[in-house]
Amino acid sequence: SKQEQQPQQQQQQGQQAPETEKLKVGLVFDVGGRGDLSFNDSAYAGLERAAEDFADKIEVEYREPSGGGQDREQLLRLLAENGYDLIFGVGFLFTEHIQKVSQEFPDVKFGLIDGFIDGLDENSNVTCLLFKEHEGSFLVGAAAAMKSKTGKIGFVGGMKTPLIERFEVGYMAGAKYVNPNIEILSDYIGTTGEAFKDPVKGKELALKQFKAGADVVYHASGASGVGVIEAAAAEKKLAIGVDSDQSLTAKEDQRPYILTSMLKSVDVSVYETIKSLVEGNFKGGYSVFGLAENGVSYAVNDYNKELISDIQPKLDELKDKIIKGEIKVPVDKKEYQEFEKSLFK
Amino acid sequence: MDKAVVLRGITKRFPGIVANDGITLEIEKGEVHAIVGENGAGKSTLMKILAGIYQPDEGEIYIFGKRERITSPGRAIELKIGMVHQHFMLVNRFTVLENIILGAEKRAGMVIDEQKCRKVIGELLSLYNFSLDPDARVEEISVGQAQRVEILKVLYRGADILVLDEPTAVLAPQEVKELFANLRRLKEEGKTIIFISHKLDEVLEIADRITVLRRGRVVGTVVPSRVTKEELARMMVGKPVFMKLEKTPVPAGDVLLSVKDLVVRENTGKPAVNGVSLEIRGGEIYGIAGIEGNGQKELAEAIIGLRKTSSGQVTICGRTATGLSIREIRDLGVAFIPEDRHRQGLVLPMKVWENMILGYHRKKEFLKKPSLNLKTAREFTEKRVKEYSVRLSSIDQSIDGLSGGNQQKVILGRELSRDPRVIIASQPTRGLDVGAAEFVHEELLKKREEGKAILLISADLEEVLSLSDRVGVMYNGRITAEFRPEEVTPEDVGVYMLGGGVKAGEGA
Amino acid sequence: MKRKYLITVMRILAPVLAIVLSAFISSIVILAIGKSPWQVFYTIFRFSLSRLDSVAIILYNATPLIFSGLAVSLGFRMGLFNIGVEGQYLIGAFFAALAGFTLKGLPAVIHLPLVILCGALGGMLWSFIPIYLKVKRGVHEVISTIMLNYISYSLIHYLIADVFMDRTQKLLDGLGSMLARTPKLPPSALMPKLHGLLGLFGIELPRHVYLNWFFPLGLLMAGLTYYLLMYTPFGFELRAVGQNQEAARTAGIKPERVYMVGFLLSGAVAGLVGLSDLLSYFGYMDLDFPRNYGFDGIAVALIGQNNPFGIIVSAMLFGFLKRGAEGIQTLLNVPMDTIVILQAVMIMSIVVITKVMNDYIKRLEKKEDVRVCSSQNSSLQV
Amino acid sequence: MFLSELLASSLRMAVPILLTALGAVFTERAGVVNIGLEGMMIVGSFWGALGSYYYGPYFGLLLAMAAGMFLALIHAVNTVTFRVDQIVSGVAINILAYGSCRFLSQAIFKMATTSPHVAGLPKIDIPVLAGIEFLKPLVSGVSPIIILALLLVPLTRFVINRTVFGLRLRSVGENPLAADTLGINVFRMKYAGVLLSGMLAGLSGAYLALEHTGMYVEGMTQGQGFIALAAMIFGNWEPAGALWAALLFGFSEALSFRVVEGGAIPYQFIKMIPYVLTLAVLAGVVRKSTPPAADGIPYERGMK
Ligand SMILES: Nc1ncnc2c1ncn2[C@@H]1O[C@H](COP(=O)(O)OP(=O)(O)OP(=O)(O)O)[C@@H](O)[C@H]1O
Ligand SMILES: Nc1ncnc2c1ncn2[C@@H]1O[C@H](COP(=O)(O)OP(=O)(O)OP(=O)(O)O)[C@@H](O)[C@H]1O
Ligand SMILES: [Mg+2]
Ligand SMILES: [Mg+2]
Repeated sequence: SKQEQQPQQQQQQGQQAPETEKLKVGLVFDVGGRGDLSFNDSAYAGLERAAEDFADKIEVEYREPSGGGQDREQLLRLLAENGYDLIFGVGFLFTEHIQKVSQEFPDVKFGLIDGFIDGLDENSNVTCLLFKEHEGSFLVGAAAAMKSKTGKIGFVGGMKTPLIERFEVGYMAGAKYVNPNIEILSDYIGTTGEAFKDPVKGKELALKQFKAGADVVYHASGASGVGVIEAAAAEKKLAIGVDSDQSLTAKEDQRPYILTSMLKSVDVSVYETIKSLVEGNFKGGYSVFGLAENGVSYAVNDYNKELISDIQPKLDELKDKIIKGEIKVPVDKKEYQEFEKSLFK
Repeated sequence: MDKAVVLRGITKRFPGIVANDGITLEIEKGEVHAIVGENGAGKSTLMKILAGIYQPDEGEIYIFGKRERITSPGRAIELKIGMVHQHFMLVNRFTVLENIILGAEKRAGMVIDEQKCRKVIGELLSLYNFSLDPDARVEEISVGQAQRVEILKVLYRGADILVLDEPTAVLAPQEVKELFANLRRLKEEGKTIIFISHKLDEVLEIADRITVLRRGRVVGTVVPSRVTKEELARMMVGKPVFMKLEKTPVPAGDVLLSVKDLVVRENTGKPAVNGVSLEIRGGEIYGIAGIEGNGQKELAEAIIGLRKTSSGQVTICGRTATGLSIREIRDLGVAFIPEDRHRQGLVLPMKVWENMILGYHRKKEFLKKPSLNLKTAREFTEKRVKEYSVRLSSIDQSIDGLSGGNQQKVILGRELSRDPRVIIASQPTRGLDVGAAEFVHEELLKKREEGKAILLISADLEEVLSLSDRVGVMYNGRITAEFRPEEVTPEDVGVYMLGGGVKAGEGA
Repeated sequence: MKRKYLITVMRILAPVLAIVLSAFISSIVILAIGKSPWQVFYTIFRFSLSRLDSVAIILYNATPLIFSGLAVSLGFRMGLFNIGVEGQYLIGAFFAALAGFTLKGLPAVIHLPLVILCGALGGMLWSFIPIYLKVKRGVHEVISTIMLNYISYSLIHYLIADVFMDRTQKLLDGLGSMLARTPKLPPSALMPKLHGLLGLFGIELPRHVYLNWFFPLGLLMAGLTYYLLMYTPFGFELRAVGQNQEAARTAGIKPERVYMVGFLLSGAVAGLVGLSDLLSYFGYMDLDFPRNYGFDGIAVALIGQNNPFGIIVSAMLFGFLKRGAEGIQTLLNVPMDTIVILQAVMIMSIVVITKVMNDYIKRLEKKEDVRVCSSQNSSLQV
Repeated sequence: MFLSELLASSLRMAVPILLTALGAVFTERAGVVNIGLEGMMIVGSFWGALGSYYYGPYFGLLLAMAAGMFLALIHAVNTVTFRVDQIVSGVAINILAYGSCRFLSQAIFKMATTSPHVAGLPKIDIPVLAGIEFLKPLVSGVSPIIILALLLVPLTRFVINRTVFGLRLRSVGENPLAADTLGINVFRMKYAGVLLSGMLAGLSGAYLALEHTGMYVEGMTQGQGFIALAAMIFGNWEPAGALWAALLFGFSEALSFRVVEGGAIPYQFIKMIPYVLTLAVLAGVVRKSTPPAADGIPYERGMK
């Protein structure tokens, strides 16, 4: 009966808006949804910007999965059924669902952020938007090591998953690269998704790291990072933000203590994908966003300009080397161990 | 002069039953007015209406001549009506003092003025000659003491109309005397007393007038000097009652229950039973007299396996029972009638028939593997209900809708009808009306004739003396004296119950 | 007689009225966000009940909640509060997954039952700890089960992310992210969907519906639970212990033993909660495995008044609310948070209104009873 | 230094649990089980942040307590007046709290899951003690709420045990029928107990948002309402017991932060420490827990 319904609905659509014929773009958030100040918000920013720039050509909608997120697949499917042309799934948890739904709806295009589906090509209706978070983390790791006076830096992750571990190893690699003797404290907040919403524990862990001698702490813990920044301000030490430029959203009196942020331009990737659709050259397959593509970078703004100016040349040099392939940033623990060994050679 | 209480056409209905059916009753100021009636006659219900707990469906109430609507217990207190409930209304975890002052605290601002409360209570205690520790927790005191707490609660509030619902059921003869002395004193003070009891002698002794209820209706009001006990009983039951027990001699059988040097400790480590030994043969009733709280309850519970014994031994039908589970002990053929039916005897929210098979539900006749045999269970229940004339609307009703006496009958029906060899009966007739009590007594005697061994624990000295072949008095965890009932008078036994005199065990 | 008639009508109407009235209260919330209540409810019902896939999805949504509600209710029936169903089903699901992906080459007739059994076993194992601690050490089950829920989260994380993680997942030069998940279960371990069965009756379910044999299994389980509680000696003991532990003990029932067996049963049923998702939808267990069924089960059990059949109905109600939420989010753009508020308001008003109505019916019945009885009584001779 | 920091951290982690557990003591002593405390903490954290954002921290605290009490009022109406099952009502309240905070956050702050940064109360140094170097982490820069929470323990104890209100509150949780026959307004006492619990849970939520983090984050209560319930039971329905239980929990959590990660023990096991330790202590210390006799049972006059 669904097969019957589908064309019916599309017909209706056709009747309703024959002259405007706008493209419909939908986005399904990850749990946490809009307003998480990082990942989801960044995706939403891209969607919004596209909606403004192509106001006459597209209309956009977003959806949020319920508490446990079990209805991700249903939401994707319902959007597809309702005649959406391009649908994003924000986060690698959508991987399997997009794989399934994209096969059910070959005429609908899908954008998958952070997830990898094997065997796609240009003609596929799915594009995977992939980021080299480890490269960006490498740079802020180097920055942390250079700024540290105590020779000790810290990392606070949310829940330990392969993705967050990539932030961690990139950061450690960058720090070791500029100072092989640096000591790195590393903690994770918890073992469930709730760990990304726990500023209380974020703060306590960061405080512990500061008290133990660390003077720069980088976090990859979503909203829990608020606590990390709060701890840095309280201890008058430095914090490094993640995903978006957290200096901009921090409290006035916290800004001096934010060294920089590792930027992951999810917004850019969403925007570019929509743009390609509007311009009629949507391509399936994989879009990779690394330092070279400006998909990841570190933040420089009015608040940290002075703080960071002395190490910027060095950071840019490292960035160059990475882009050129002279430094190969490790992506997981195993590669990191080899990387560390190579440093001491 | 205005009457203290006038009830006119009071009707109260419960599902399936009319508890009070147009009751009209007048109670003079300053009299002791007794209300008697069979179990389930509606006595408690009527009094609860007076105390504001139930609202009557029909009828009017006048207190000292004024028409009143007693919409809440609080209103009853304002009208200076105080009630001592059949099932105590005490907060078990509170101290005696807290229970008494609750709701009428002497205070200093928001804080309880404990000194002042203590003083007032102290005065009451000495005025009425009550021995009570105000700091004892209610869960730790004896039933008789709890009774006094209830009375104190009423007096503390300065009630003018006192309602006592079966106050003597739990008291020893001496305590009853004390209570009556106090009631007379209260009467002299001008207070009005409504007194409910199943013990007709008591009623005849204390009451100025007696009203008899039957099936929710007033049968009549009489003056004690003009009726006999037998007449009163007939009014209650509607047919003549024979209040004489025929005890035929029974040849003694084997020792079925033997207790040796039994010591049972309370949680605090204090011994509650302190070296009790006794033997009961088939065809024998061994009565234990004693004021409640002297270890009778613990003794019974230790025999059935509910309490751990510290030392000593229990043997049932030749088999050591110490260390066995309750179920195993029961499987040896022991029936148990606990003294606290609400706590130990019944599962109140469950249905009557379910309570009737409780504990025996794994017996063959109630099983149709793998499930229960509902049919036989219900048939069994119907039979017992008839036999014990339990007043109910349906065996499918939950048992908490039954009156106190009828609940007790269910327990008796369950425990006595399965041919047990040893019967432990704690207060088996507590709260039963004359007819029912008589039935139970006959039943116990029948079991005796059948050669069962019966341990009868009762605060009702008359009951103990008339049923038992031997009587032991328990005081302070020990059996301090043993008699043959025909050798003694109640007064003699009473001395031992209060700890006086020591008489070495005879016979056993 | 008129009253008797009224009682019957009320009996039937009570739940309907409860839903209508709660919808009315919810309308206030909907008006507050500037939508039309009429349209919202019309959409909820139309979307949920007029589409075949929605109906099937409601049943699918209800499946884990039936098991969860039953598990919680078993605890309540014996007077214990099992907040630990949450942890028990996660551990159960993991055990099932473990049996699924480690055993290979078994035929489905052996493999699938084995996997289900392992699920029950896992739940049982996790319920053994709190009940052992309660019976032997007097540890209050509410504390221990809350603690064990948290412990199970960490344990599952360890088992899935560190020990059994499927590292064969493909990545693009280390990019993208592997799911922290177990290896996939072979088809022999998966639960068939109901499509085949329903096909026989001419009902063709769309492919994307995951309604599977766990749904009828849930119904069966409810029936079994009812039978256990109301007809078996053990169920009798369980209820007796739940309502008066001391009287049960005096009657020779060992409350500790009943607690032990009853709680393990509750745990075993809890172990099945996650299997419908695991064995038909995911086919693997990951860190994102559905949460909260255990907590939802508490509400399901209590709304169903701990009656197995009531639990089926209330689980369906939850499934319906969830599907309806998807509908109004997609079709009417009602945001998720409003829907969450609506659900809370609905639950609350349904229980309040049901309660008020039931009390009213009880009062009516009482009067009815009394009438019948007083006509009998009037023939009594004094 | 390490030790005093550990203790300071323990205290910070214990305070929200303690405040809510004290609230739980009030409601359960009145015989009402309140599983909605988690939700009341949630609204406390949100409304606290909201109030502080617009009118400063004091107003924030007031608003947080009011919000907690509002939810508590709903719970009381449901359970005391309508005698709905207490646990269902609590569960619904938790859902309502989550949904409404998300909704309002979106409407007011234009962000569903976080508020802007907000001010907390001025931190205080405890005179004299703050001079001692060793104690410094414990007694300098302390949130006044921490001190308030600690003071509330003896106060709660006093109120419950020594005042008229406390006696009546307890009687209602133990034997409402007896209380009723003595003319005590059972319903009013139950309402009071529930409302107090909402107030304290709201305050506890506000502590998290204003004092600890400086902003509201959705989900920041992290199930501590449930932990508090456990702490109250652990503490045998007594304020002092709740204090020890909350401290035990806070301590083991602070301890778990300090166990070195990346060593031989997988980090997941370190995360279990607080829960395992609590269980171990409970299993080791045999104490009989005795809930109020009528806890969780709705009261209706004229029922047996
Ligand atoms: N709450 C109730 N619900 C239903 N029925 C009740 C309730 N209370 C009393 N009844 C019924 O009303 C009748 C009168 O009960 P009541 O307690 O007044 O008897 P009573 O005269 O005090 O008996 P007893 O001597 O056994 O205490 C009984 O049949 C009892 O079953
Ligand atoms: N609730 C209980 N309390 C105490 N002992 C019990 C209880 N249930 C069973 N037992 C004991 O354990 C033994 C084995 O248990 P089981 O459940 O098989 O009982 P059963 O009497 O054989 O009944 P059935 O086999 O019909 O269930 C029983 O024979 C009985 O002695
Ligand atoms: Mg009575
Ligand atoms: Mg009686």
